[in-house]
Amino acid sequence: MDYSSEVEQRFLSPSRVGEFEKGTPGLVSGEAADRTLNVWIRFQVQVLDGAIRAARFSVYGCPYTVAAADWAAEWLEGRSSTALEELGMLRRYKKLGVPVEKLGKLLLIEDAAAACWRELDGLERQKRN
Amino acid sequence: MDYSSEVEQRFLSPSRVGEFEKGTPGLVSGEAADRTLNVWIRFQVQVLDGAIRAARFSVYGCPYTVAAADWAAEWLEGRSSTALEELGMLRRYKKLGVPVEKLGKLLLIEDAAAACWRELDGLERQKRN
Amino acid sequence: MIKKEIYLDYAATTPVDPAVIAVMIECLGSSGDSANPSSSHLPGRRAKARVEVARSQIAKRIGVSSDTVWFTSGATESDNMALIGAMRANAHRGRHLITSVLEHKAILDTAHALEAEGTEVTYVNHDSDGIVDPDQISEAIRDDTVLVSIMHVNNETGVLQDIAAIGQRCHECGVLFHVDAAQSTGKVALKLEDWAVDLASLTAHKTYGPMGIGAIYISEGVSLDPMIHGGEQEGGFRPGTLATHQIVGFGKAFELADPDSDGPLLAARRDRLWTGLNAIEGVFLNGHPAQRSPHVLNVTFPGVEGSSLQLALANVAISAGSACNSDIPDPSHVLRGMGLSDVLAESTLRFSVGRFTTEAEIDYVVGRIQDEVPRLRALASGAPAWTAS
Amino acid sequence: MIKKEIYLDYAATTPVDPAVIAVMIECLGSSGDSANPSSSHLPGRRAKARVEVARSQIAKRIGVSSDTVWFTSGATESDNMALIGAMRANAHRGRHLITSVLEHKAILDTAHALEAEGTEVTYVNHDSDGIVDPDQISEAIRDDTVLVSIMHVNNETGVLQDIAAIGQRCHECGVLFHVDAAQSTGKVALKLEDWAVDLASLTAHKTYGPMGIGAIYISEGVSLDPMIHGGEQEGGFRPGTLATHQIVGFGKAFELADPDSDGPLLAARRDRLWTGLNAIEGVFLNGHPAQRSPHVLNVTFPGVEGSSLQLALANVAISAGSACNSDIPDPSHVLRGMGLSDVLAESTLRFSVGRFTTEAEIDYVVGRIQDEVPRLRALASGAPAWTAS
Ligand SMILES: Cc1ncc(COP(=O)(O)O)c(C=O)c1O
Ligand SMILES: Cc1ncc(COP(=O)(O)O)c(C=O)c1O
Repeated sequence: MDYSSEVEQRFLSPSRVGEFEKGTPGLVSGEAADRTLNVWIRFQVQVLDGAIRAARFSVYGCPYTVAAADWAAEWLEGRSSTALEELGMLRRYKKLGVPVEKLGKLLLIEDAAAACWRELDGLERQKRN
Repeated sequence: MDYSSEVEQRFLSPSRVGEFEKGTPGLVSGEAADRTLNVWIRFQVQVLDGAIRAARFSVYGCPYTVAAADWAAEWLEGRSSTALEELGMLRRYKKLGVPVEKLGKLLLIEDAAAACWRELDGLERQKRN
Repeated sequence: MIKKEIYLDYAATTPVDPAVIAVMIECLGSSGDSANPSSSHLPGRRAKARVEVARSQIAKRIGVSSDTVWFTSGATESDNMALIGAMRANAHRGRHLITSVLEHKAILDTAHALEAEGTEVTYVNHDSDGIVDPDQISEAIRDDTVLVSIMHVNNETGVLQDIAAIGQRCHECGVLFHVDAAQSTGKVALKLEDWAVDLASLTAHKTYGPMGIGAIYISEGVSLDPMIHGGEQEGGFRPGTLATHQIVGFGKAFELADPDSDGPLLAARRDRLWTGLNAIEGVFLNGHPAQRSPHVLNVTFPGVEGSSLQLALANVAISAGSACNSDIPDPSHVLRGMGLSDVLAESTLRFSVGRFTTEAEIDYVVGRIQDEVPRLRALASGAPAWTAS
Repeated sequence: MIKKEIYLDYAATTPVDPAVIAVMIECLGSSGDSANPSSSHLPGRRAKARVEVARSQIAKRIGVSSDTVWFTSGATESDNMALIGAMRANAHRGRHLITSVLEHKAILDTAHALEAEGTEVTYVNHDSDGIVDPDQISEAIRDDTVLVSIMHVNNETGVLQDIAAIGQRCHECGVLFHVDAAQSTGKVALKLEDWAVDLASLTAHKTYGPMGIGAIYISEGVSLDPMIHGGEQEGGFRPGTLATHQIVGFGKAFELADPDSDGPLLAARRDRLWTGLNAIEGVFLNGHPAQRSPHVLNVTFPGVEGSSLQLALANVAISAGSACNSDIPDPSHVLRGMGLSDVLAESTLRFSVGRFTTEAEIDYVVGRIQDEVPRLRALASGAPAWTAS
């Protein structure tokens, strides 16, 4: 495979891998997996005052998935939490040099983010109730 | 074709090509040809006192035929004229490095010599009568 | 980022040995033996003489006589010729072919093509070590069996089949026996005549010879229909202008390819590599631990996605699955046949060492993998169990 | 005895150009681009990139797009692929094939093999100049005709067929058109796409590239069954490990092979040779005097046996008949087809000049033949008339 240099760099030194320390305020997480595609992804984001302060991820997958997850995590930081609901990164991944046939895998990233959103939404409902 | 050096030498500088001068005493000649084999050969020999004093040949054919004719002409010289009747060179040609599949062509050399013998024989009968 | 490049993919292809390059160059330029070996003129005959020297170098290396070795464009073509040519020429004897599920694609795809034409094919299995039991071949042989085709050294795992035993079984039943020996030469000894092999496929480029030249061994008296027509070259089995420089390089490569000298060196490098990799938690070796060629090491790294491990080791040329399949995302049919899950098959790399592999290279690669595997596993920390089983 | 060697058999094969040797060497050793172009690792991708450069060099030279050129082992294989592959893949359209009696054996023998399988073949004739009339092709085309195969430059006479005109006829009738262009590249311009050619066979070794590598041009949308199976290389048309050094050399050779620059030089040498030979009593040229490639000169020396003339000129590499047939004693089917008797066909030599042919070489050869022909004729003085007619 001929990876773009951005994919290669993000894969070799992803900046937002891992989890936050336990007890960090405002944490939500979500994961998604597809055995047939051989992908698992988990996001953990810190949401304070409706804004995503920081994002972390863990991933089992190909270099594209790793790089795209890293990019998505970076992109999320500083945005409104609604960004989780519909990450809508697919078009951007192409800029990363991800070939079309790999985009299916990257939908899992959207799913994991959406799972974060659902958890956040649940928490907020709880708070409201 | 990979010719033996003897075939090559005899072909490149045959020593007994051509005809004797007209009027040379004791001349007989004979020829043979095979269009399917693409060979024509003519011998002229000088027979004096029942012995072959000298032999000359002309030939249209492959290098083996040329070389073998040259060898046969040389071999004939000094022998009894009966050598013409049955040259019997085929086994010797093999020593010359002639491949088996070419031997058929060389039978024409025997035929040409035999034709000389027949002419000689005819002349001698004439004399006797 | 990439400091140096290390080549551990000798089973895909080998660089050409300098001594081989030298003889090839002698056959290329205006002042070299570059004529057509079929030409009857002097330079043609010189080229032909070199071709015949090469033929005997190759014959000697595989234990057969020179007049049974015919040049082709590589093992793929030879495999096709053997299967298609033998099945066609012996159609009166039957239309049944036996091969194994772990063969190279050149055999499997050809078998499929023959099936489409009406040949019946039995694909024998192997055990979890990748070994085909000779008794299974005996059992599969029927009255209408024409040919058995079993590879010698498997290109993905390095596992070695017992060709002598299978040859004996075929011989006893009067069935033709073809061996794909593309991976064997120079690594393990070949005695094709002693082993009752009727047909064998060879290639130069896995044994420090040039790519694009191979040979087929056709034992005396075996009927084979040619696949390519036109001209009388190679006994009519394989027409086309003989590629002098390629053949001469092939011959030289096989002359040099002595398993008695190369084998122990390869085994030493491979064992050093395995010792290093085996120190990593959870790693395991695929294929029989002892019945194997010294040049291939097929290793699974559970919990690490294969293409990620490959990119993490971008300056190390290794193969996920077989080289020929690298463009294809499907997990290896050989590994799955040996019982690996799709995930584990994808977590597997093939390392193959060669004549030019140094201890320092091995140590560097071991160090890199010892670093990268934990890093990639950490990246996936918390992943479900299926990613590692 | 032999003072120097002169090579005038460029139509049999050419020496490899030094610039081509240089790029080939870059792909052979440990430090070169010697990886398997199908491998996904870095050296594999570098090899692949070089293969693709070569593909486009070749495509450009023949006037087609890169994705229609597939590598094979040479024109013999390409010819087989074209005929067998197209007839098989288009069996639903019919089983009729048209070719000519003056094709290369790679075509004729393949056509015969197809006949044995039930294909009906029409062999069109040519006139005494060796030209196939395009109208004859039109007349031979039937409803069930699948393919027409006509060579571009004849390998024995150098005669050039009107490919554009034949292509148009085939195109109008919706029939596939294959061209054997083995002898054309670098000598005459090729515009395969413009000429409505569907399939073409190429080889590197007649154009200063290496032996053992060729290509098939398969126009977009043409159905062709592969002949060799196994692996996905070359779009599935031709599996087997790609021979990087061979392909790269092929590409470079075709990049250099510019008929606009080479053609006039070849024609000048050939004309000088013909002027010299034509001074010899009775000598005549075979094939059309103008519609011909600049590199071949086919000359009959009546009254001189061909193999004797060849040996007399042992230090000059020339061919009696076509190179590929030199081992075969039968007189050329092409010359007989042009009306020559067996004897005259045997009194015929093919001279072919190349990029490295010098004027001094031509002059030397002319001098030698001017000496040898009279000597050999004298040797046969008194021979019957059939030896010279
Ligand atoms: C076992 C085996 N058979 C056949 C082949 C095909 O050989 P080649 O590349 O010479 O066509 C290979 C390698 O590609 C191989 O490993
Ligand atoms: C017209 C023609 N076609 C086909 C071929 C065969 O080419 P190759 O030697 O590349 O198989 C040749 C030369 O041998 C040729 O001259």
